[in-house]
Amino acid sequence: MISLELYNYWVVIFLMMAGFYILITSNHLIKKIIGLNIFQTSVFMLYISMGKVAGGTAPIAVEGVSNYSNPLPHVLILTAIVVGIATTSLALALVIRIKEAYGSVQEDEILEMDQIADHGKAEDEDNQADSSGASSK
Amino acid sequence: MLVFTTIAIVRLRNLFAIVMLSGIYSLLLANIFVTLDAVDVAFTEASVGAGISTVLMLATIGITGYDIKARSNIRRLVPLIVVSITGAVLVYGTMDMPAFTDAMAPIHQHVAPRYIIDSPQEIGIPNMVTSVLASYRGYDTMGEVIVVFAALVGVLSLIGIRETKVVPNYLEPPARPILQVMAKLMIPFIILFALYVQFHGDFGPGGGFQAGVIFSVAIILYTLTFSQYDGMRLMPPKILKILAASGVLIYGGTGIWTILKGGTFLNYSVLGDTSVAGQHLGILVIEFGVGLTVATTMMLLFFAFVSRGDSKR
Amino acid sequence: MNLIIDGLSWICLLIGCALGLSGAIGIFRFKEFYSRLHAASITDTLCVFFIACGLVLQSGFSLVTVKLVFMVVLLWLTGPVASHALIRAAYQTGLKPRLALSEETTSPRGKSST
Amino acid sequence: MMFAVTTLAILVIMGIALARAFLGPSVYDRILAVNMFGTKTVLFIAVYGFLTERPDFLDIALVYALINFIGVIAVLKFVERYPPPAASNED
Repeated sequence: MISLELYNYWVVIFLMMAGFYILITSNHLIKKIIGLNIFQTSVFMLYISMGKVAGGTAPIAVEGVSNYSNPLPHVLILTAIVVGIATTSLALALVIRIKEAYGSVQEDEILEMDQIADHGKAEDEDNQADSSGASSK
Repeated sequence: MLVFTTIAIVRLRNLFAIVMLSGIYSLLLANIFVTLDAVDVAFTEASVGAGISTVLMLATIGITGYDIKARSNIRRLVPLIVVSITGAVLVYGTMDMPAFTDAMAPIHQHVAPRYIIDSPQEIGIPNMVTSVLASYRGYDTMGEVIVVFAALVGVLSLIGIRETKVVPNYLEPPARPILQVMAKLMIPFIILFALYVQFHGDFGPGGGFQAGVIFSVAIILYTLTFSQYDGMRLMPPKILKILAASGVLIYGGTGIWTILKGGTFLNYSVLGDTSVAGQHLGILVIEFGVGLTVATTMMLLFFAFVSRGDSKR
Repeated sequence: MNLIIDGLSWICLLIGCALGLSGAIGIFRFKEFYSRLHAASITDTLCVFFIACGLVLQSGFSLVTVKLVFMVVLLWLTGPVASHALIRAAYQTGLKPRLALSEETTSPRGKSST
Repeated sequence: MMFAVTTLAILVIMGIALARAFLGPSVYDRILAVNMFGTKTVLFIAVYGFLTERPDFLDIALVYALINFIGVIAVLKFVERYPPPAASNED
């Protein structure tokens, strides 16, 4: 029933879950982004490992070889990697702005500040003015 | 190979925000891609994962600081349970999947044989990845290029580029003479190599995405070893912004060109005398557009992050 | 003829592997950063050279050979420079080598070498 | 056969370097391990190309040789500019 032929999926699932776990538990926003990256790469690996054919070689035509791996997943992942770095940089830019607005990149501290800003408006007037002033800069 | 990565990830959970390990992780990943025959993907992962993303991560960490305060450890167990259950369900789901390297898997049945068997004749270039990327799935690639461009616009509108007015004193002896001499030696070769990858992508692994990243890496090396002022004088961000947009325009313009020639959008067969020549020309132009956009985007991202870090200190 | 080439490339590859392994053991076992760097950077260059030699002997004369030669040249240029930059950064940010000599003799030495 | 042996040896070396990257007490140990790892990756790809009898893929190895250098330089620059607290002085 359980065959070892499926191990590539298990590795992918393990990576995916590790990334997911980092994403949930970690407190630091940059670490969350790294977790997201790991999640992303697990998807890359899923595609690439599905494209592999036993006995095939890289999909660049040469004389006398007829068994190639599937080029389609390669194309999808190739573009996905470049898009992935672009989106990662967007996330990092957001982190920088958060750091400038809140002075922190710890998730719980940011949530705390939000709480104060939302519920304690009367007594924390200056605090909110601070953060909104910083974010509109 | 796969086991190495999993170990790396298990340990990565324990070590906090160590970008070094994510660099190693991406090197490993690229190794795995090579062993799984995905040379083009390994190429991209090599240049993007180990080079650019490490640099950007470090720039951000430099701005936000290294310190990590651990959250109070009450909520460790629940996520672990959630993750384990999700993983178990996914593992159960794989029981019906085709076995690894099975040539009869559904993924290899529908369009893939057409790409493999027909593309060397139809497009006339041996690298199937390039032909699929630029010709058969040209719409997808155009979308990806636009996404990259949109991300660039997002980053620029979020943090922007602050041009430095600090002119380095050229009369002083340089701080790192050996590195600067090395960089002077290396940069021409890197740029030459980027051009080789750009225009040799039809025959070997390579193409616009990889070449763009490699080209921008040369400029990043220059900026790192000399100064930010020098880097920005060499590649002024204003011009880079225009070039990034024009890369996308080249791509879209090729589509319009094919329409004007009487074909459909991004059908290059009408561009040349024969359909193979047309495809060849179209792919070259498209790859050039992609390379231009990617290279300028990566440079602008780098400048944006680095100048942000400098202006704060 | 073929046998000789095979044998030579076997020898080259094995020497390369042995050097690489010794470097790896060095980087793992040594107690201090500078000795680790010493172990790693010195073995790396020769290891690259021998393995590339073994591969060149196998590939014959073709484009692959040229690429291999390029690879060796690049690694030889970049490897020592990277090690140099690494040592420099480590030294300047305050990671001092632990020498077997006494404190009095180490500190002027450290100053004179910068 | 000989390529298989070499590949295996390189894999072992990579594993040891990885261990140093995990353990490495200071930042520089990790950078050193990454550098070594990169060099060995270059060799691995070169040898693997011969192992699978498609040695045309040395381009990737070349890219690694370049990128690895630049990565190390970038890391060092950032470490110099923003020295990590309390990570540099223990060995």
